[in-house]
Amino acid sequence: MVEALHSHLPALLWWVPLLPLIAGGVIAFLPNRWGRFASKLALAALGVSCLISLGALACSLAPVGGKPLVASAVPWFTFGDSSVRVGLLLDPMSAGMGAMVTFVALWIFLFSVGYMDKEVRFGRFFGFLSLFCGAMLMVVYANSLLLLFLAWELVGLASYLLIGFYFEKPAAAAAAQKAFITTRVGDMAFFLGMIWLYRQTGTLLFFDEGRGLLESGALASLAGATTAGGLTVSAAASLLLLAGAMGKSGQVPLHTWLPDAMEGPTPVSALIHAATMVAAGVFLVARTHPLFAQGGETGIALTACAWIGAITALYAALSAMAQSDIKRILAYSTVSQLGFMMVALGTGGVAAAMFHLIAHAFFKALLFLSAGSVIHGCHEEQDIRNMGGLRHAMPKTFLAYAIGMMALSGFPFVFSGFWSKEAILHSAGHWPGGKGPFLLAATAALLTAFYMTRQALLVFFGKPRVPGVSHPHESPTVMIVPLYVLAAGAILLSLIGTPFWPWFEQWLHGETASFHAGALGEEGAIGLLTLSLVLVLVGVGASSVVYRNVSRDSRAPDPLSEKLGPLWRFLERAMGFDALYETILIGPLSVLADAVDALERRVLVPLMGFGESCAKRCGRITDTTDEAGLNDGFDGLCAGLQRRAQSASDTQTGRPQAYLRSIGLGMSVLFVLYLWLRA
Amino acid sequence: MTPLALLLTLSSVVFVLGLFAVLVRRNAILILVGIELMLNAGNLNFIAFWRYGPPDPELTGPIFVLFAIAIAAAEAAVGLAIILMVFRHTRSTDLNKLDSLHG
Amino acid sequence: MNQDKMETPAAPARWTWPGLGLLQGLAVSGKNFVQSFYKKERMTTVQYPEERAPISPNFRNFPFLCYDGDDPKAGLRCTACTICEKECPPQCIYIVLDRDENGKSLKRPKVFDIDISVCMNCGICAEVCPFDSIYMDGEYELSTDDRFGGLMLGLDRLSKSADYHMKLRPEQATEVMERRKAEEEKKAAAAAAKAAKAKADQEAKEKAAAEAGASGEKGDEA
Amino acid sequence: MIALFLLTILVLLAALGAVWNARPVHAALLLALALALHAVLYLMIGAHFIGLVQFMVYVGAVAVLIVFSLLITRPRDEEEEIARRPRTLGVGLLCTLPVLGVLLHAVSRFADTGPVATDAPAISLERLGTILYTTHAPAVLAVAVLLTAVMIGAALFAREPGKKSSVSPDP
Amino acid sequence: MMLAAIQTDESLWSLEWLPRLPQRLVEMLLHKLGASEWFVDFGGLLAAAVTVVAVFLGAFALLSLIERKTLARVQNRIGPNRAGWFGILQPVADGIKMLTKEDIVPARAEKLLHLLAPILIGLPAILALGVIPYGREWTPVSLDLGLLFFFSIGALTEVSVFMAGWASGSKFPMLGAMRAISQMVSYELPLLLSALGVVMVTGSLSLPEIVARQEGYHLGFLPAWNLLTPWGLVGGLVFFIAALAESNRSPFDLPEGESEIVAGHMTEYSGFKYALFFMGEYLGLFAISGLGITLFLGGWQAPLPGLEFVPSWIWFFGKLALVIFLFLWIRATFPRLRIDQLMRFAWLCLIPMALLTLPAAAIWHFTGRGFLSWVVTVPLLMIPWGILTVIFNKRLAPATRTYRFADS
Repeated sequence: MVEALHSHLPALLWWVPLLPLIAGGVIAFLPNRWGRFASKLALAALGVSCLISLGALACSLAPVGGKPLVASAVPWFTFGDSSVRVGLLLDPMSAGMGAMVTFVALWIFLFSVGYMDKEVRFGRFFGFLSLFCGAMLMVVYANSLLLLFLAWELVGLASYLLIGFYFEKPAAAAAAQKAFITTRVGDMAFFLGMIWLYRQTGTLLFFDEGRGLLESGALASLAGATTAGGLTVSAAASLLLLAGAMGKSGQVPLHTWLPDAMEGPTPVSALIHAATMVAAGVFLVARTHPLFAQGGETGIALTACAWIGAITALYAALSAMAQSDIKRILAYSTVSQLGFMMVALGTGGVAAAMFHLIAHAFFKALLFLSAGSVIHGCHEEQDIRNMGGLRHAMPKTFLAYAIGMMALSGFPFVFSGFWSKEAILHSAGHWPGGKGPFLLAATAALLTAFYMTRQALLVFFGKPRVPGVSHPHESPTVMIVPLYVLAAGAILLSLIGTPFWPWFEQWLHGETASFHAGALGEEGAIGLLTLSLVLVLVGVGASSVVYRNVSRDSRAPDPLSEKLGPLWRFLERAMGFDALYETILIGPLSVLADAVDALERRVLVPLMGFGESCAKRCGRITDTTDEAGLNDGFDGLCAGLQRRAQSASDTQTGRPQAYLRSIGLGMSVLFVLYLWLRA
Repeated sequence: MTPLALLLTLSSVVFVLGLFAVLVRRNAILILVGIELMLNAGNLNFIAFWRYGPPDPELTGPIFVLFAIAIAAAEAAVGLAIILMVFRHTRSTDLNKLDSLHG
Repeated sequence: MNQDKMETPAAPARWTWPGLGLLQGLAVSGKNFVQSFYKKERMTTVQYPEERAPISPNFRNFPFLCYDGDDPKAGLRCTACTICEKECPPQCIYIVLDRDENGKSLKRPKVFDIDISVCMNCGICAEVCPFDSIYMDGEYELSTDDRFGGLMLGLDRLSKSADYHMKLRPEQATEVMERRKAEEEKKAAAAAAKAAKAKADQEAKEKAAAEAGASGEKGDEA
Repeated sequence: MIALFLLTILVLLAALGAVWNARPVHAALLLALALALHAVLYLMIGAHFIGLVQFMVYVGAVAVLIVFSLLITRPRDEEEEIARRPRTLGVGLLCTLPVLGVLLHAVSRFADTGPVATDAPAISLERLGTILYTTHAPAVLAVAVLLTAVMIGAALFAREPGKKSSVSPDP
Repeated sequence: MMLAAIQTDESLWSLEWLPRLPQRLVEMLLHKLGASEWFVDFGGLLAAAVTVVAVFLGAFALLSLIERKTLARVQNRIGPNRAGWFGILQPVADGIKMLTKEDIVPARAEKLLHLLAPILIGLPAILALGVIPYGREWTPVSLDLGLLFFFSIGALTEVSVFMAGWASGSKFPMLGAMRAISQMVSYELPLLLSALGVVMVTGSLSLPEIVARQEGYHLGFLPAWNLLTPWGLVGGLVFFIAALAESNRSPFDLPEGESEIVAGHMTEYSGFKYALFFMGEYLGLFAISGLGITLFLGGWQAPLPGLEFVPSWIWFFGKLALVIFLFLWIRATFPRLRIDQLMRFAWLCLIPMALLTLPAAAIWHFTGRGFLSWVVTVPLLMIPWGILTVIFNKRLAPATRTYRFADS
């Protein structure tokens, strides 16, 4: 079956991104009444593309030695003699990523069918979702940077639409705008990088029988050329690409939109802000890693990437500790996990980063969905301080949440989170460019464990604090089944990522999977394992100590805040980045706008007035001269002409024969003339 | 007097007679008669040249005459239809009465 | 007036094979054409001058006068009683009584003309004639080229023998004949009776005379 | 050659009659005669196909058409036509004679040159057909379209305004 | 001398030479008299013409009798049997009557045209008869544009009908002429179109060629006449109906509808001119049915394979008799058509069907004329015909009568 699929894979691959896009398009035309049908259509489209991507994954399992399985290129449009070609790329990385995206999205679709069933704009929601999945899959399978950028923008649009789904709420609308604009800043950098690459290498295709961007020829030319600042073009371009990735994946300077994006419905946050979209930035960097690596292990691009990742991880972990909204905690945790992936990419662990990305997708989606079903159960209550003791009321959700929490915080051995985080720390540790990122990543790992246990304790343990959250009810099965599937995914993924059988890493590099028992023998491996173990335990212990009597009144301040005091409020406001941007960006801009408005009102309008008056005055002058001088003279002339014309028109008697006779007469005169001249 | 010259003179005289009819006749239908004569004169020329003139294997003369006959028939049909419509409107086919298009 | 019935939609034309009606029509005329050659009863034409179609008994044309025996003038039944002349609606009969030299009616017409251009063969004269003399004739070949006298039939043309009548209308003629015979016999009988009676009277008278004679004779003998 | 000369005389007479005859129907019939004689001329010259087509189209259709329209309009003005004859003749001649002059001049100048083909190059039907439908195919199609348009146009012109010529006999 | 006159290649008994005999005799005679070459030809042609005219005048006389006889027979009468044995001399009697009748010319008539019209009626019929191939060896004048000649001459009848109508001066002939011409014009189209089918298949306009092309037999006994092909059947039907209308006979004899406008355009004629009109009509009938036979019934081809020994002109005249009998039969059965029915029938039914035969013939020809072509062309013709008749039935079906007072 695999060989059969293998033969017409390139054509079939196109259907994977296109099907959801088409479904999205069709749903856009369907009236709201047809919501149920829209959801079934979206599910069906995604199911088929999921099947195809799983098939593609099966095909790419056989090791092909690093060369991409499918690298098609189709002429999209031609201008002048050169034509732009786009295409799809299938190699272990994109196959894995594609399968993950479609699989997770499929279950999240199922979950949102239950979650959103009361929603009046049910069909619209699924339209946007399938639009998003189509775009995301295009990003994953793109073989050309241009196609990737196009899908990148589409993903940004989809996220704007989905965040602002409850557009009647001003907060949601503002959050959607904020998300769109901040990602736009990143995309501008991405765009510049792309244009620079195109100018330098003349092509945007990654793999194009040797001429592609990521192939040795182009890379060499990029590395060779240097720009004004002594920076190689490849480094500069990759920095720009990195900025694009930072915008989309919510790294430190451009991360503010991600927590606010929680305004969108929970499945949106689960799909977009946990599993797929935010991972797009990481995927971009992973895809163009050869470009980043041109500057060597400690090249400017990779170091920047590592440091930014580390800083983001720590920052997000700290601010996650002080959040009280169940979804904002998860948002900040996503930012910090993305930081981890950036660290992995920076320190050369592309395989580790990808593995952590896929694992993170599963358990973060699981956490979000369980948070969703908690909110659903507590009748839209989101503040964890009002919840408590939900593990009796919602046992199934609690179990799923627990698995997700343990995977995220890195409970040992059973959960994929532990192995992926350990691999990242491993690669960070061995990074020749210094220990900084390793230390920051380690503390972030510790803090992750801390705030996840805090959240678990406050939400599920102790007694229900607020009588308002009356008898929470368990979610319907259509929402529970996805949870358990994702939980199973979170656990089973650990099998392919352990150092003993690093199948994923070897698959990524195209080597045949081999089982090497001596992994523990490597120097420092044991130390690393114990370190990460210790980190997790310390985190959990500290958190349980701080929040031991969880049943206190919701209005009482957070125990930690008593200890940290002003620092706590600082963390709660996410280190004031919003206020910072408010002052340095929005302030001056609005001032500038007011200035321009004032200029226009006070200076230009009077100027126009003056012009109008002098036009009127010269109009009066010409009128008088014309009236007196020209008209009478002209009328006389016309009268004379008309009389002569009247006599001429009398000859037109209207009788056709008269005309013919005059022709005959003319003919005779001509003939006489002809004879006279010729003689 | 070669047959060609004879035929050409005949066709020119018939043409002129047709023209005379068109110029002189007041009844619109008889003007059509004049026009038919002029057309036939033209056809006669073609056939005369085809027969007595330089040989032309492509038979352009007769073909042109065929087309001329077809179109003359069409022209006569439409002309008469128009004349009848005008007649129904003005109860007369006298051409000089239809001079409303004067200057 | 049945207003509602008027609006009933026209019966949908039953779909028949196109052109079938034409063929059926041809078939009918074809059958006629073919059968006319062998089916006797179809060919009813009578070749007139050579063959004549028998006229039906109660066909009546212009009247004729009937006479017994073989002498038209003597045996004429008509007694010129002019009843038919009076009854004839278009008055087309003209009778002149035949009188002997001293004006005594001879009870037979001298002139009996019927203007057949006027006569409408109504048959009233035959009905009213008490003497079974005038009957409607069956002869129709009366065309003549003489416009004036030709259409005035005189006695010579009108009178026809009784056996012609018998041949013309057998049952009417026979009925008339029997009636006349009966009258004849009755008259004869009456005559006979009268004669007998006369004879008897005569014999009685003779006897009386004889007696007288005898008496006389007796007387004279005696 | 003599037959040709004879025929030209006849054609001229018929044409003159068609042009000059006072009674319109006679003029039309004389036109039919003139066109028939033209057809005979073509036949004599050897263009059989053209002659027969000319005969069929002109005598069969156009002449009948003209005569028909004369019937419908029934022009009455013979007398007046005769009355204005002298003046019209003058004007008509004045305008047409120069044209005749030019034509005859051209004929005379041309007559003497050019090879004179003796035997009639016969038009074989297949040859005519093939030429007609290969080199002149577009022209043939154009004429076909023209003729249909004319037929429909003439039918529309002739229709009484307003009265819909209903196909089914309204009960 | 007789044998020399016959000198045909076939055997003496085939009697093929009979129709050509007079022409051969005259040519021999003239040759003997030493006349110039073209005079001999001219004499020969004249003789041929005379034979044609003689044959068809005889046929005309015979036909006038047979027509009245058959009409009578259909009406179960005997028909004229007075003049001569079984009415054989009836035509002579008619002829004498026509001749002796006084030839009245109405006062307001155009003398010349009034005289010219009957002549012009007879002329095209006789000319047309000259072109039709009667026997294997005998086509009086074989033109390679025979069919075109036939139809262009046919166009002359319309002018002469008009002349007859208009020259008589009075109203009825005028109306009759108008009706006759409109009928003839609108029925000339289907006539031409149906003939076109045959021309297209045989590929030439010459009538002997058309007849020659109908040689041979299918499946042993079916003669390869055009009538026995799908398009030929429909074309033949249309041709036959159009021929009926062209010669103003039977259902289409509106122009001289006795009941309405006396004798149409022939009202003002009497005596010999009237006879000429009749002769013209009947000769026209012969000509058009002769053409029909050559086009569709295989001219002088024998119907069955074994019958070639019979002289070919016998077949021609046999078929002619058959077709004429069909004309008479139709005249005896069908009522006269109204002018609008007549027109509508021509334009809405005949012309579409005639036009349809052209593609059908083309398809029939290009699919090899075998069984396949039958299968393809038959539906192509039958379906539109079905639709047309359905439309006709539905639209023209007489609405059931609704009474105002009596309940229906």
